[in-house]
Amino acid sequence: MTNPADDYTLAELMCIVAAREMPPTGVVMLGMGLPVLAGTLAKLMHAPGISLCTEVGAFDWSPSPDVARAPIGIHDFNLNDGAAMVTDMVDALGTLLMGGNVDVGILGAAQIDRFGNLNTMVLGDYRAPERRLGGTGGNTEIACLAKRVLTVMPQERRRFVERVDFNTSPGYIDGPGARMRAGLDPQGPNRVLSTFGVFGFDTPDGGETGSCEMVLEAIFPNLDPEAVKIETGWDLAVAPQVREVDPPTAEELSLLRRLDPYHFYLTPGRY
Amino acid sequence: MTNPADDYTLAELMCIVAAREMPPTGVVMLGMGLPVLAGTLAKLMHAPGISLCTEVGAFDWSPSPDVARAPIGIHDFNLNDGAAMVTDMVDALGTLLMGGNVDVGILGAAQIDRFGNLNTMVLGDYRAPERRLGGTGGNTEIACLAKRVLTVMPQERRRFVERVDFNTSPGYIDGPGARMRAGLDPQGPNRVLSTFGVFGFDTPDGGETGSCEMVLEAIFPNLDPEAVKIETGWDLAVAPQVREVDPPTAEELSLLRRLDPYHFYLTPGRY
Amino acid sequence: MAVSKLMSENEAIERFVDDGDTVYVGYTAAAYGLCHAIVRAGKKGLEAVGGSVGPQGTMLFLAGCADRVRSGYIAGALRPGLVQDMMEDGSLKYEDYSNQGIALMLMAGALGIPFIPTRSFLGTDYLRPDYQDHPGGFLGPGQKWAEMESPFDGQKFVALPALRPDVAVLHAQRADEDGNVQAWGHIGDAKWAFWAARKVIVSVEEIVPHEVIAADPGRTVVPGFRVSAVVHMPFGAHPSGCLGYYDFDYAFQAATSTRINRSREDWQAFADEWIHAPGDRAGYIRHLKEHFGDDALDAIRVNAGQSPQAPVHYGYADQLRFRL
Amino acid sequence: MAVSKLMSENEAIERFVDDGDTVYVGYTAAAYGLCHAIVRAGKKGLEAVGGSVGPQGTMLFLAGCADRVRSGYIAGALRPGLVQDMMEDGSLKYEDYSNQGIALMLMAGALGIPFIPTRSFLGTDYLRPDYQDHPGGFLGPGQKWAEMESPFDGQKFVALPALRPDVAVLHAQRADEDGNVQAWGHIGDAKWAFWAARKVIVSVEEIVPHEVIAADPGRTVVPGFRVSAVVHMPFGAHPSGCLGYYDFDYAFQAATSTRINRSREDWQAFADEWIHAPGDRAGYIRHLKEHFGDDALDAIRVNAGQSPQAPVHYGYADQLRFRL
Repeated sequence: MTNPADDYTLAELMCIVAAREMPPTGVVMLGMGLPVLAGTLAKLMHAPGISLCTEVGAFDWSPSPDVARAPIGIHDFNLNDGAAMVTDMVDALGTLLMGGNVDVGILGAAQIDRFGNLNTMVLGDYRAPERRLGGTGGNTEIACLAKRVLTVMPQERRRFVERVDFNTSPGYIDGPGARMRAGLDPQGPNRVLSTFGVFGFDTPDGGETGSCEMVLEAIFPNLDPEAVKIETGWDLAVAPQVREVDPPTAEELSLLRRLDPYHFYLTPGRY
Repeated sequence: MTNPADDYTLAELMCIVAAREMPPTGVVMLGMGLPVLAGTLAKLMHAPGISLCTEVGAFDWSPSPDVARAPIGIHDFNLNDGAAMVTDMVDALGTLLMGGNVDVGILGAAQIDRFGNLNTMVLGDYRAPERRLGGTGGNTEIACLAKRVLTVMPQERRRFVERVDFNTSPGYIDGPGARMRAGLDPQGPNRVLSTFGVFGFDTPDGGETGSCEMVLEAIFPNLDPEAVKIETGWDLAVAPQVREVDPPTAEELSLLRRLDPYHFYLTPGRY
Repeated sequence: MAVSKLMSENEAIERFVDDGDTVYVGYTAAAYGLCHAIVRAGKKGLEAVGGSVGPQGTMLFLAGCADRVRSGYIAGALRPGLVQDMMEDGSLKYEDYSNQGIALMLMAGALGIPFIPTRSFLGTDYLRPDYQDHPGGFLGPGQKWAEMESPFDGQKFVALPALRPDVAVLHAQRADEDGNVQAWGHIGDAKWAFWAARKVIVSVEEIVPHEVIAADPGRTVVPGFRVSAVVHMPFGAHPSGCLGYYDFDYAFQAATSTRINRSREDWQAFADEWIHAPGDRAGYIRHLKEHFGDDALDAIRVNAGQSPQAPVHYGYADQLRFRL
Repeated sequence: MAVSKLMSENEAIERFVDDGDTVYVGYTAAAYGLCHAIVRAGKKGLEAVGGSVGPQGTMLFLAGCADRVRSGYIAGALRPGLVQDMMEDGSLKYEDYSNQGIALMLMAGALGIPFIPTRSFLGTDYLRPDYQDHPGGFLGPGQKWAEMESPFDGQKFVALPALRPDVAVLHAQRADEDGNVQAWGHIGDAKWAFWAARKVIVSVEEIVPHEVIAADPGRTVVPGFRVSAVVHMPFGAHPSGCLGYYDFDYAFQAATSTRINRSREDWQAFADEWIHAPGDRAGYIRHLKEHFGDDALDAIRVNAGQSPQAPVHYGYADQLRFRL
């Protein structure tokens, strides 16, 4: 590894760590927002063997190394340039995802809770919203049906909550066996990539056993686990050995920034 | 009308009468066998406004006036030449037919009975077949779901039977109300075009009321209703006024023969 | 067949959109020009449906044309503004599904089947009994979905009811006068909207001779006999894009989508300037150039992307050596 | 991705077809060459499935490779012969559906849903209780379909169980070495077989560079990551046709399909001459020319049909004027 870049934001490192989390091969479904940027980075640098797909209908997108931008959302036309197949949403979220072809889903959300459930719907009571959000898009089915889920979310106490206000996108729901009781398959190993660190879940078998709670596994440079706990809305479990995340390499950081030329993704307040 | 051609076979007139039965416009789904020949003739001569479609996935096929042949079955590649859209079987038998877009289905079969039910499956008892047939293809769903059905079948006592050995393709099943009780929509006005004449069904409302039995309405030139009864396996109802079918015109006959250059359709024993 | 379905956007909306209709307003084949025509026509009591309902749908809410939405994602509600306010104060009723949910429901509607099973939604709060009759909704309990088990293996699933919009408004690359539409590129849930809707109104960048359609029938997404009206409307998707013709006008979109959602006054000013005054899409484009300069569209001109390389031939033999 | 899936037909069958597999053998994308390879490999206990099972499937029955069929139409049973005899004497078990039934079941399998509703089959004898456990069948009662009513409107329908063949053998126009397959023309139920089958073996007329695929991704019917093996096999569909490459060899088909179905001796003679002795499809084509003359394929050469006329561009802007 080359000299670490010393001038980077936590959000930048979050995206880079998400890219590093990608398996070397497999079908990856990109959720809305930062997952598109992280997935593009991974495809170009960390995991050229993955097949990037979107719910809009672009399958196995292979951007050229000098692609001018990460797609501006999953509707960006540049997803048609380098795709092996372009089709429709039923093929993407139905045939591809429901059909069992998606190895990894990468998602963002407004809230996440200790069991990895996501909320993209509403803040407060669904029946009397404090604040209504845009909605789930394909987030729900990716969380229900992908074999693994990576979640990319800034570490904020108001977003890392004890219990999501509305579970649009099931992680381990309320603990061991819950996914199977609901009629879903086991899922994992899942990961959460935040602006402070990397989290796994305490289950060896995708939710059958274990506490299924989120566990801090790795932390960003110069951060203390206590800082993570402060920005987490429940008593966060911490792994016995908390690894320190490698800072961005110069290559990672320069490519990430080149892929976001309009600061569409990494403008503070937008993620 | 020009001078009638005086040298023609009853099978040729059957196809010509089927073509004459086509409405001026509407979506027509072509079944296997003679319906393809009759539909092509209609499109080129009697009903240029119809949209010919096949279960294989050719939609709104408009052959050029000098087309070299009627399609050799519904898989003939020439159905891609002149089609407005080509797609797959789910779009054809699902989206198009189940979706309620098919105005007329035109079918053949091994047997037909007094209520217009068809059999494409087996002769004798399904559990101990005398003779097993090829199977129904799309015949079943066209009979279930098209708004109208035209059936093209040679007049033979062994094929016009009191009750089909296996009802693969419901007409009026066992009489008034039967389609609706089964969960199907009303259907009609249906017609049967045989080598002896033209039959309707005694129901004013697609099977809700009336006897729903087949009725001889028109007869081919120089034939006697008694001859039709002899080749019908039940006590055939005959309309008070049995119209005589116009013989083929020279144009109809020459075009029909040009469309079957290999005698694929009109070789005796093949239909 | 031979009857031309070509007409102006204002005529198409007047003839084929009725007050109270359920209108497919998607995201991918975004028919901004047709939605502007709906606003001009002052239609009322519409329901907007789509896997995602894009900013063109927001305009139907803000204009008071649509008071219901059935969707998986509502672009106008992404950030604080009038649409969130309307959903919170009850002036915009909503039934939340997901992108896949609506896409499958449109497919079921197109297929003429009563419902489609999915394993999505299992384990979510969507299915909470106390959420089925929520104050923001309009379908009522029992009509939104049903939890069932497979008669074959007992697999739990959610039955999503078929959705047949009264009318769909879509934008595509090209069509002939008969309404045979050709589109290419990732198409989202629009593919099934073309088949699910009882009436289809499509605006296109180009009207082409039927021969162009017939020369590549595999590119056709819906045959003319399913289409009610075809509108020739260059830049009909602006500020969304049309693959092969122009890209998204993100600058215009970012500016206006925030602004129109900010206050009634801002919305009315936008509607007067960009929807009512121009009268139609041609006027809108003229105003765009007056407002931003003749080079207003340069930023979205396509300068990248590919075209088919290898030949495709729908070839067959017209004379056969046939022996029976 | 970068791993080539290109191999010979004999290797593909050996590696990806197991005794007892349920094998999609359709009609429209008829993989005669791959079926011949199955016969050569002497696979046993296969089940043939397809909306219609064409003459290439007949060979699997006659060779004793397949002893079960789930289909809406069995070409070999159209006229008296061995296949009818096998169905009547119990050596070929069958479950009868319809073209639409199997096509929808493949779609349900591809979608990962437990079943798909249809309003077909209502009012037919297929549903007769005393036919559900018929001696010719193999699924057993309760597994073939279920009559149900919609939870939303009480509409009666038939639930067809999802069908996921273990393997599909298909022929198409072209693919790259990664297995990205492009096909055009009316395609029957093959479209969903590409997605429903757990393993996909495809033979193609041409192997093209990946750039050809990426130049027109809308023409792709299945991405490489769903394909197990790609076989470069010119004339791989003969005596069926391949749109744009050659038409049906009706003469050869009419002669052989009747003959092979007539007697065991006739079948064995055909199999020895046209399947075993040639060793592979290249040998089969050589033998065809030896047997019928060098002009054997002239009769099926394409001399009619169209190609796309108007340009199609997957164009976008690679530099944007962006303001947030």
